[in-house]
Amino acid sequence: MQTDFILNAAKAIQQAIVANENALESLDRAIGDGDHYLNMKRGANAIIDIQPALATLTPDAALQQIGLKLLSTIGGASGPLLASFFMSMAKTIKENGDDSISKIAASFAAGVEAIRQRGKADLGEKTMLDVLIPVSNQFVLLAAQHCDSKLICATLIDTAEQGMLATKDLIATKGRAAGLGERAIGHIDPGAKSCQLMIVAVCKLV
Amino acid sequence: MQTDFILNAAKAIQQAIVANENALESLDRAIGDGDHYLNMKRGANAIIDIQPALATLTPDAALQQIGLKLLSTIGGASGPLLASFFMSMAKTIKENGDDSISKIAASFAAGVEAIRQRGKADLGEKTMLDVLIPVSNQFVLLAAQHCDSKLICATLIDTAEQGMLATKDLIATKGRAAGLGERAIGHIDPGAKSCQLMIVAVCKLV
Amino acid sequence: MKKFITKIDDMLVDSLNGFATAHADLVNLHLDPHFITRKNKSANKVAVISGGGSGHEPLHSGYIGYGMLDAACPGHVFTSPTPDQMLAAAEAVHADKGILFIVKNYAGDVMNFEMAAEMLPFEHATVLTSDDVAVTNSTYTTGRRGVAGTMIVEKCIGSLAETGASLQACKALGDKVNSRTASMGVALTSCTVPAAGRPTFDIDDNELEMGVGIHGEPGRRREAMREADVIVKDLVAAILEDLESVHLKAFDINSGETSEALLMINGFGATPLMELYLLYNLAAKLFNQHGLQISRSLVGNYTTALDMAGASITICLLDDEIKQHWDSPVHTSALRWGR
Amino acid sequence: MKKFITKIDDMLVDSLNGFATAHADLVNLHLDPHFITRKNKSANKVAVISGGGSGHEPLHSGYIGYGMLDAACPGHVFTSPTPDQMLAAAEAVHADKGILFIVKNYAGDVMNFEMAAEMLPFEHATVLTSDDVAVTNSTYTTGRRGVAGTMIVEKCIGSLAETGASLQACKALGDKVNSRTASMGVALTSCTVPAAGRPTFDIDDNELEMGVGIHGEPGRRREAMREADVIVKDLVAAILEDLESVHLKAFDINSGETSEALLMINGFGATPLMELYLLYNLAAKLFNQHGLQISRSLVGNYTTALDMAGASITICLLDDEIKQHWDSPVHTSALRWGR
Ligand SMILES: Nc1ncnc2c1ncn2[C@@H]1O[C@H](COP(=O)(O)OP(=O)(O)O)[C@@H](O)[C@H]1O
Ligand SMILES: Nc1ncnc2c1ncn2[C@@H]1O[C@H](COP(=O)(O)OP(=O)(O)O)[C@@H](O)[C@H]1O
Ligand SMILES: [Mg+2]
Ligand SMILES: [Mg+2]
Ligand SMILES: [Mg+2]
Ligand SMILES: [Mg+2]
Repeated sequence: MQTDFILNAAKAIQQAIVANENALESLDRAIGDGDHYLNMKRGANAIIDIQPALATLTPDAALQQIGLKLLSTIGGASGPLLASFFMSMAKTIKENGDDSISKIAASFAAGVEAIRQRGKADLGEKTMLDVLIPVSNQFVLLAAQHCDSKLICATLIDTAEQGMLATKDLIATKGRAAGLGERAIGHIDPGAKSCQLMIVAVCKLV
Repeated sequence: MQTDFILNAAKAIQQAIVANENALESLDRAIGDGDHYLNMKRGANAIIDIQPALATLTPDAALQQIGLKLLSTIGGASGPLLASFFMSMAKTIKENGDDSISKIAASFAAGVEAIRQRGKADLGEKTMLDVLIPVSNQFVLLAAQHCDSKLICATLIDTAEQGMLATKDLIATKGRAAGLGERAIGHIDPGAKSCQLMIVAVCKLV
Repeated sequence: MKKFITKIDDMLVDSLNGFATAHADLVNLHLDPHFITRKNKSANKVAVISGGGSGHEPLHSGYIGYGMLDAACPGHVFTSPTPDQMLAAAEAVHADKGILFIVKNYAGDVMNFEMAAEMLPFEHATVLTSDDVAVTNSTYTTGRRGVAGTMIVEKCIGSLAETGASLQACKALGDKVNSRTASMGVALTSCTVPAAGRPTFDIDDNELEMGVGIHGEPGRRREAMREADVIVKDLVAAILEDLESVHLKAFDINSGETSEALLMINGFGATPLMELYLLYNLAAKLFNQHGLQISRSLVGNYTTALDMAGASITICLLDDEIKQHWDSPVHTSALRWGR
Repeated sequence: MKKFITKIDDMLVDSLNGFATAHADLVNLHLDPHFITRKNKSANKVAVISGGGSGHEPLHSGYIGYGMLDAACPGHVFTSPTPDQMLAAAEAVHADKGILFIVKNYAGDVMNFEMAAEMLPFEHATVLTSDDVAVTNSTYTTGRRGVAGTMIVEKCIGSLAETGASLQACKALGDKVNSRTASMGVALTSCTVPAAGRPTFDIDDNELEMGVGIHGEPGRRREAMREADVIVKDLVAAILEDLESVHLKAFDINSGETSEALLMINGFGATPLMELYLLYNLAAKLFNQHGLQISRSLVGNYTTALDMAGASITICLLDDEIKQHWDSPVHTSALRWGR
């Protein structure tokens, strides 16, 4: 993985977020407090702002800086979670390298695991993890099978979409929607939606 | 004038006020603070409530009690003004009697004069006085000419309506609408409207 | 209209009962006629009484207590109280040094207090407050309205009265503070009088009412909604123009002279504190640029108009006497410091 | 949406600047990262720091000062602040006795403060507030939200910290106060986050949201609008049920036992004081009937949700220790007594 790819991914993510303003905003208005789009946009824009500095870094250092930047700009629940993701991914890459798809998949999985630990949530709680855990599992599996990276990406796009859509029928037990009980049913989780958007954006670059 | 007539007049006035809720409320909303109907209704109802006590009194004492009751129930600008009217009328009748239409007209004029002094306003300032002063003048004049009371009443109804309508084109220089300048033009004064309604209600009893 | 009301006719008394219970250490409530008196009032002081229509809370009842009011007479919503209330209140709190009425300059308030004063068996005086510069004084009109600055007058008079000062001295201080106080407000929405059940005025989503009164009376003009800095510029300009016309002095930083002032940003009821502080920031900067040194500040809902969104800006030109009485201890439910 | 804003992206900083200027005697403002610190802090005390999304003012910045908070970290509107803010604030106010974070129990706030705590080079502890009984605790969820009761926790901890007490003692008191505090709110309208530009939720003219959160999060249920007495009955019942479940004690006047309590009626931002006192009157009566003796009261906008119309009721069960720390002098911009 090259720093260039990370920068392109950041740009693609920023565009995907901004292009989905209405969806993200209305989902968080429905079962949250309405700021998820604003939070994600603030974070994505902040990364665009530091691109020149990131460009000079190794991939792991760039991911670490992205994590720190998100940590200090997003706030809310998504801020520390996404920051933990990138900081953990950075650490794994720094330790094990990123010279194979398997290693990249492992670092992605480490990132998702960091979110799980930070948020003390798991699959089926109507959070971003309902997208990230299946994607992470699939990614690791396919990478171990030495699948073609384009095929992996196509599969992950599907997995992310399924995970995102599946949150619709769930009751939330973590995050702000946890207070809603049955009333959360029928609404897609905003964090799951934004994670799906980000995964699609990055996979399409491959 | 008999106390009975006063009681009937009070009832007719109360009905006229309540029947014109929308008109009174919207006029005071347009150039005042929207409470004129509520104030007038509160006052009119309070008089209905004390009818049994009033029925035992002489006309001047009844008018005095009406004045005091209005003073303690209406509030706002109209409260002390209408109270002054009835208290002054009561005083004049007590001193001079009410055994002729002229004397009644004189007591009415004394009441209007009390409003003028209390409010330090005059004709043309877009207040209730734009109804009351012409009506009072006309009343005194016609009574001096020994006109028939039915004819007097018919004339006063006309005069009241003209005075009320004339407030529409005025700039207010007294009362709450005085702050409005040109913006008061086009709206009838709420106090002028309620006075016209009261005059019509009473005149129709004669 | 959605409001917390059990029965509309009981609303005022229900609310007064809540106020009196919540602040039973400070006040006593009397009903029929309605008035609220201060507990633990020092003997031998001028009795300071105010009152007005309800719906402006904490004005006036929230300012009853040590160093401020001795009694307040609440009228129906936006309707001035009646003379029997003031008479009963005066009877309850008078203490040989006379009665001082503090009255906001509205025809209704003035006349009701006037009739009460005429019937009062005690020495008395009245201070009329008229700080609203939106309505210009003219020989033809009844003059300017009393708005948020009223509270500053009440604080200073209350402080002086607490020292045992004479009725004349209290009235003189009140008149002075009023003459040095100027306010102007702006509304973004109407208010809704509960008994009326619908907004007092209609206003579009892209409009504001410049110079609105605290009962939702129309102001100087209806304008297009604008950025806060532009709105504040207009409000500040109107206030400065007025202060200059009264005090014959250009408030201009270039003149080299500065005047000390109190700046109050008053919320009308539905405007978040976050916005009020934003207004404060803009107003303080502009006044500074014009040679006013803001040494006292107040930001919050002090004189409201029920649920109106909007705010007013008030400047009170300080001198040593006013400063002393502003700073002195006060202990009321809505204003408290120094004890 | 009509709000006093110059430029939406500058709104928070504009407002913070106004706050810091208006209360320059009490606080210092630091930007990038944003935090506000107390002036004239006593040396050698636990540093008490809170923070959270903006839009709840006066929470938390309005509670900085003697006897309460040493610093507050304001996030974007309704968005928890970030760890760099807490770290910088801690660096600025720490004083050898450790850092105490007071955090409202929301996933975002908890995680951001947690990450800050992990990086903190000082001894530290955290008190999580979770007084909102609308969201029932369960082993599956992250637990109840922290709402208006947070301010009572801040007041008591601040008082104890001022005495030089240890970090452990301060944390213990905070946890105790939180465990004895229960709140529930109701919304009549939504709030509007400025950057979003439209109401967070839709609600009809004849509906209310029972158990709403202070960010406009949906509550227990959407219901038809009703009279205030019926609304208060439901809120009081939910609070009593919770207190009874936690304290294993039926609050019933017939039990002969009474408990002393603080009752707070908190406005969400757009509800007139007149209505809040009306709610107080209803709530106080009901709690009294259930054997709670209300000996401390607070009515006003203490923890708001921008421009939401609505209110919450909070009960804090008092004991001698809590009473002592509630009554002790406090001098902040939004809460002040005793000095
Ligand atoms: N404990 C958690 N674990 C994983 N994801 C979470 C957790 N809590 C919240 N989230 C995610 O965060 C999203 C909300 O983010 P955001 O709106 O930015 O923050 P906030 O809820 O603080 O307003 C939710 O939709 C959910 O996907
Ligand atoms: N100084 C005055 N002299 C005569 N009438 C007046 C004066 N001031 C006000 N009014 C009358 O009172 C009416 C308003 O009464 P009302 O709405 O009950 O009181 P308020 O203006 O205090 O709300 C006006 O429409 C006007 O006719
Ligand atoms: Mg959110
Ligand atoms: Mg009126
Ligand atoms: Mg009125
Ligand atoms: Mg949020």
